[in-house]
Amino acid sequence: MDSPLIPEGVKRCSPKVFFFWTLPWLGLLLWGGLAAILCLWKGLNQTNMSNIFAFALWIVFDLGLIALGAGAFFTGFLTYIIGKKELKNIINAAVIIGFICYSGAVAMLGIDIGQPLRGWFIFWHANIHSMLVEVSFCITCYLGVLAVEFIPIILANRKLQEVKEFRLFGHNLHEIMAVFAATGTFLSFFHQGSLGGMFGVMYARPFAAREGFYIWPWTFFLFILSAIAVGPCFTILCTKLTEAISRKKLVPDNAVQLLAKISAWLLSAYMILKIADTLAWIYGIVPQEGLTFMDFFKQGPYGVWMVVVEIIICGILPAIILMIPNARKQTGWLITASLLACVGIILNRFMFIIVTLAIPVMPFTRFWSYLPTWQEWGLSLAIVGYGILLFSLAYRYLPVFPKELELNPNLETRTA
Amino acid sequence: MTPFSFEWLWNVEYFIFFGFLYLALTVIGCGLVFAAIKTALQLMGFMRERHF
Amino acid sequence: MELNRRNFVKLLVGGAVGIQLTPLPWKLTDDIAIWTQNWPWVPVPPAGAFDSVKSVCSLCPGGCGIAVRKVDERAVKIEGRTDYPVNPGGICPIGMGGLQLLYDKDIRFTRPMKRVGPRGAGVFQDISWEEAIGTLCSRISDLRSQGKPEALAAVDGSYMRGSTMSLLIERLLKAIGSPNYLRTPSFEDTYQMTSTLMTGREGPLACDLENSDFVLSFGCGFLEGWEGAGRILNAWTILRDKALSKKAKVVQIESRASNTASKADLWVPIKPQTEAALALGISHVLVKEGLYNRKFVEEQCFGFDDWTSSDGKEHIGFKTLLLKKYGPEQVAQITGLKPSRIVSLAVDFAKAKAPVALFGKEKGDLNGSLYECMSIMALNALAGKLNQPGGILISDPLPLGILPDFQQDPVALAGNSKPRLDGAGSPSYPFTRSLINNFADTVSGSGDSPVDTLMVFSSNPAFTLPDGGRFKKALEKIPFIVSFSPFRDETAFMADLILPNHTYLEKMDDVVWPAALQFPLYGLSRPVVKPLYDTRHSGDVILQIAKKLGNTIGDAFPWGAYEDVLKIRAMGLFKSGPGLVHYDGKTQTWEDLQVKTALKPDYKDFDELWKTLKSNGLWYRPQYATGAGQDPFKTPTGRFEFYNSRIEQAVSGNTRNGSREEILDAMGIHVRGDEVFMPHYEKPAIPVKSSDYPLQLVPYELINLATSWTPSPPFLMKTLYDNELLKDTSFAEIHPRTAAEYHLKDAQRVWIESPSGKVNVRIALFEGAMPGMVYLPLGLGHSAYDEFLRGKGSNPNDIIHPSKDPLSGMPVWWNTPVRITKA
Amino acid sequence: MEEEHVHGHRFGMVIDLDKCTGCGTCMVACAAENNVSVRPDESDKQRSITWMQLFKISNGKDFPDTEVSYFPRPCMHCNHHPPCVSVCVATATKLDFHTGIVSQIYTRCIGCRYCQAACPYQARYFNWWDGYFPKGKGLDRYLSPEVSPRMRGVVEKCTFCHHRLMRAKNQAYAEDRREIEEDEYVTACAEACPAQAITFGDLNNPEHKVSQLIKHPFAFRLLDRLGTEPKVYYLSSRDWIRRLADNFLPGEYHPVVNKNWMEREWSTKPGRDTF
Repeated sequence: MDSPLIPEGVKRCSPKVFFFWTLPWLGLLLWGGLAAILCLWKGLNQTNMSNIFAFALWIVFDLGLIALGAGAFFTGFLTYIIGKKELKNIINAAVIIGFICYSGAVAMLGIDIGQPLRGWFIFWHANIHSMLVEVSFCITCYLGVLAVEFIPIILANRKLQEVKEFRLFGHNLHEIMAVFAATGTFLSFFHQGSLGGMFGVMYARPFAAREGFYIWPWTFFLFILSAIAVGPCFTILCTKLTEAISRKKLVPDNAVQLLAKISAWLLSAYMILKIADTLAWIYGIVPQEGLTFMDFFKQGPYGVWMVVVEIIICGILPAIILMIPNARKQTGWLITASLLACVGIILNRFMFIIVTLAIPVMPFTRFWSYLPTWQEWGLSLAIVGYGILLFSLAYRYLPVFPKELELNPNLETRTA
Repeated sequence: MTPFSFEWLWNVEYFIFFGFLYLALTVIGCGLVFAAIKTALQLMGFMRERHF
Repeated sequence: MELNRRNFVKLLVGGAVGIQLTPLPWKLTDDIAIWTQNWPWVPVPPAGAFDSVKSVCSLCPGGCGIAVRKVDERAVKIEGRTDYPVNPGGICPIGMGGLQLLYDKDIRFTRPMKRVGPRGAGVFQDISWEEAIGTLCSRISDLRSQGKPEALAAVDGSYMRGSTMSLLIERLLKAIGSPNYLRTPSFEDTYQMTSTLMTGREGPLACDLENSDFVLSFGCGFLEGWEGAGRILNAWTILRDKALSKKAKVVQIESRASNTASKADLWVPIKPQTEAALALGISHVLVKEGLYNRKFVEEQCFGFDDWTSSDGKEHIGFKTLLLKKYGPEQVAQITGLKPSRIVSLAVDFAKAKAPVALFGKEKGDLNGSLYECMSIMALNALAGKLNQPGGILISDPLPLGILPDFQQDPVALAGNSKPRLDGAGSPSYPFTRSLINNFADTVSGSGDSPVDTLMVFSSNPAFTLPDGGRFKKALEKIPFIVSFSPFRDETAFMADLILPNHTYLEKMDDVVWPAALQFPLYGLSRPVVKPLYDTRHSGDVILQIAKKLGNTIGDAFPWGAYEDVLKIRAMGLFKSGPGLVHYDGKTQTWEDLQVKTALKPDYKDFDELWKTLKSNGLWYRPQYATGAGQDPFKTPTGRFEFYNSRIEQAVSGNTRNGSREEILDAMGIHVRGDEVFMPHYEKPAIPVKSSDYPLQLVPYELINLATSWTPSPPFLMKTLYDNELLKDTSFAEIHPRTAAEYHLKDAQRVWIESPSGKVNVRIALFEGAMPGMVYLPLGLGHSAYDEFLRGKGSNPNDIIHPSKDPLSGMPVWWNTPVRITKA
Repeated sequence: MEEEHVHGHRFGMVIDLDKCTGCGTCMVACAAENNVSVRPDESDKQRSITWMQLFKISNGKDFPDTEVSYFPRPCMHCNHHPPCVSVCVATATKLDFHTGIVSQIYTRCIGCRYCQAACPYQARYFNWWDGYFPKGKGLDRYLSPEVSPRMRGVVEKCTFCHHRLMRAKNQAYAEDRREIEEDEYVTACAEACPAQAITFGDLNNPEHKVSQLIKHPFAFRLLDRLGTEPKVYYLSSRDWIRRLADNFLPGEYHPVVNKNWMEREWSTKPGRDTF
């Protein structure tokens, strides 16, 4: 019944099946919606955040999303600026994923602040020395850019194409996509960095504090690098997942392989710098403040193992896998590696947020533990639900994967 | 954000920061306007649309 | 164009876009933000004219000067007075939070009420003052007409004996014809007995801490609120300054690493209840090494050396007693100290120029042990430091005006001749004026309550008495209870009639000689704000009751208002000699103890004194004017008595009631012979530890928690740590090793069980706790008041299993055998 | 901006830990002075608001050598590049270069809590709830008009009783004076302390007691090594306390050994150690 909306000639599951598929995600959205209303109405006492854990699950989710969403701007950058034509086949997916991540992140931030209705003070009364201001500005602007990049994809919908105005507008936007890609790249570069800066500049928190270059602590650059290294991995994961679910090939291998190769190199570069930075921190800043690396892990569940997992298992290992052509050509390895990389970056963000706050700085203060409430989980998972929902809709009604037809000819002919 | 909010300072930091910000916004804005105008012109037939 | 779907959509989209171009969205965003900045439910304190009213705090015996900052008619902050000789600017946390006791409506009675719900539920119904007073009066008249006025009893918790309120309450009972005037026990009682027995002087405890250079504290919680923080903490600071320059030392003798113990220069942990032994042990060393003050002992003391009485009977002297029974090794056995430590303490004490040995458990809100107090007093005497700089100053009570005598009618005479229900003053407890714990036992012991009507004034015995809930049981038996408490406290909840008093910030009342202050001082609080509700000053209410009862009772109270009575009292001060009603905040009132300089009063006549007293709340006679009361001791022997003739008389004067053995047993005294009449160490009546109850419960007090009859201001809950109170559970401090013995982990829920009952608490591991002891904080576990205090923590008083203190008969609350079981 | 230095006044505090008895009057005075509301459950220490907070510390030794002490902790009003100021997104907290006081504008704060994350002293408190003032209970009747009660969702902290400075200044101006005297401006906690453990004054004014006290060899600051330059100083004669004030690598901590000074007057630790 919704067949007129479905792109020319491709096969999609029946509306009924699609409806049932959306139910669980709608459920998550409902849960999150309830949580959001509670938090806005009763205040943040609905969460388990505290004066010790000023940042908590939501911020971890935000930073994770933004890091993983980096695939969008970077793929865009490669496609339109560097001119990697083969990536045109995956750019749409990348953009949509980016849009999902960023819109989700911004929505969460809106709930996370104590006075959402004053949120715009960040812009109006901006304190330009605050990394968080840089983040806010860039994220909002970049969300705009993503929207702009998303528009032509939406307008490419079969029904909308019939409207001349839309067709033309979409087409014209698409023609100058390079401009937006460039702006997006610029903006992303800064907010990804500033997110890292946010923690590096907390010089009174030895666990996060980092030296830096001019006003930017090294974390600034590490976050950019890690984001552009792992972003593509996430894009790959998503497409592979879609392929798995829709049981057909959607993206030509050369595109995926190219992305994989690039992030292999970037990941390796990141790892080298990350290790250097960690060492510099352990032997530079930490002792300066009268601490040893091990002191950080005296109390609580956190331990050195986290660092090991982050750097070796979720960093070096995937880098090597992706580096070896034969390895990354095998879907199994490719997915494993991408998955590890994504886990690694989230672990990295987790440590910078939660562990930093959990470790007491004053020697006589004690370690506090933190567990999220159902409200916090609800809102976080709602973003996941929202993402899956939006991507499914896009996949169903928009020509997200240009090569879908020619990659699955026999399949399509059967269901014309 | 603007010279009208009172914590605004006429110093180099502000120029750099907001300079870049407004540059980005302008670029985005111009892009959209360009696309819009072009579409309009094509619709009115002042401009030939490439068929594809 | 017709309105089809397409156009409609166009319209919507166009509209949406269009509105963005108007200022509307921006204006809205701004307005919403402004709204969040002025949320209607966020209170906006009304501004007004600022003012500061001087008064005196009467929340504890400390009697600090307070200045209340006001905005128009609202009191907004309590601050310490710098022009008050007790506390130079500082006050304690409880006094600082006092405004909540005034304004938190839910912890107060706002008008007279009668009980409608079951006892303890706190369900009352408003009534008029006329009805309230009428009900009480008719009740009293009935008792009198039935010829049993003694069935009326009163509990009085006002901190100072001799405060005007106490006088009126006692007077009312006397006029009606009941001897049953009861007071809640305080350390002052123990001290006054000690002082009366050994020196014959009845003045309150006065010690010259500021000038002392060696403070040997037998468990005084200086930093836990001992005798009122305002002055004591200031004295403490002076001692700290001296300590840094090695000019003073504070030694804290206590079983637990309390604040005082930690901050003192030396902490001497000894087994609880063995302080007397240690004091005598130190005395032993002084005597043995000849470090004591020979001159003083020979010229002014009685019973030091062995002596022969007029009947030719040989008596051993205090000296012999000390040498025989209290050698360092023997004392080490009892206290668990090293003999060397006992010797070194003695030497330090003797070497000091102005040493003082002090008694008083924790805050001093509760009584101490008489023989222990006497032993420590004896130590001061041996060092010859009574009435010396830095020492304990023996004095007479404030020379307040005495109320005229009055006629008692036959009913009253008959009633007053009946024996007291608590047996205070009887042969068994010859020196004690009130024994509320005995009272409780008598009431709950006898078939139907000998008390028909009980009046409760400024006290909350149902919560504060360390009696394992005995008084609460007694209350249940008493047919009619009248509470004069301003607060909705546990005892008031048991009452049938509520005649609420003003809170301390709404009334004029006196503070008679702040606890332990060196020099005589009379404080007068004033109404800082007009009474908020329909409450009445209990002083006035008593006058009204008397008037209503009429006849001799009415005649006994010829005054129009309570203020008139206060005026009579003040007149006494005026007549007693020169004094001051102003303090400049600079001169050290406690200096120059030696030189007695003449004092020129800063008031012309009584009217000026009275006017200033009411506005400035202060009359005092600084130390330099008092000098160290040099007049002789007023004991039967005219000397300081190591061998106490009064006890001797009390015991031998009463042989007809049975053998001396029986008498001594009745008095709870275990030693025999001359030792009975001298300071000595009494073994605990009930075994400290047994197989059933292997541990020992020691209640302790926190300076930031009210343990007396007033509620703790909610602010104080911020100052409690979450290993003192977590949600609704309080904690028992025990040593990690003891915890390990019973396989208890930190913060684990347990039952602490004594023969009297059990409480549910959590475990707090504390290295500073003496192994084998269980420490519970007093002041938590209220079942009354409001959400800030109700149901928060447990009250150790509920499980304290009190034995009787020898001779005084007062409750021994610092030693209860307990066991811990996992909950 | 951070490069700029505090000139004019530099108000600061010296807290003598030997004198501090841990009574908590400072906490109560602070809450009462600054309209901090009390919630029914204040035992949730992660969320209860105490601008002035007493940290209880112990020397960790076993009975009978145990010793406890207290660290009263107001806002440190860091003098150099306060960690919280530069991170605040909405310019809601500022270092006043004329007084050295770190301010907090509640109506400007959006509650992002970045400042809390940046502050190593746990000196900043978020309003997780609206103030607790039930209708008709009367808890709002003692609120001071000099300090505005905060709304839910914003961060608050010790302001060195800034309104008292205003009060003193107005007084001075009324009397046609330009400068205020040392005793005219004192924070509520310093004023209330019954042990006079807290001294408050202008660190830039050599006349003021504080600027003399901080020269004392027993003087130290919390987490000095981080370089936040707190304007709150502590005094303690106890080594174990001074060691707890900062992080030290083995061998880094040096007890106060200023022989001449001590021979003149002091011992490393009074009393206790001389027994």
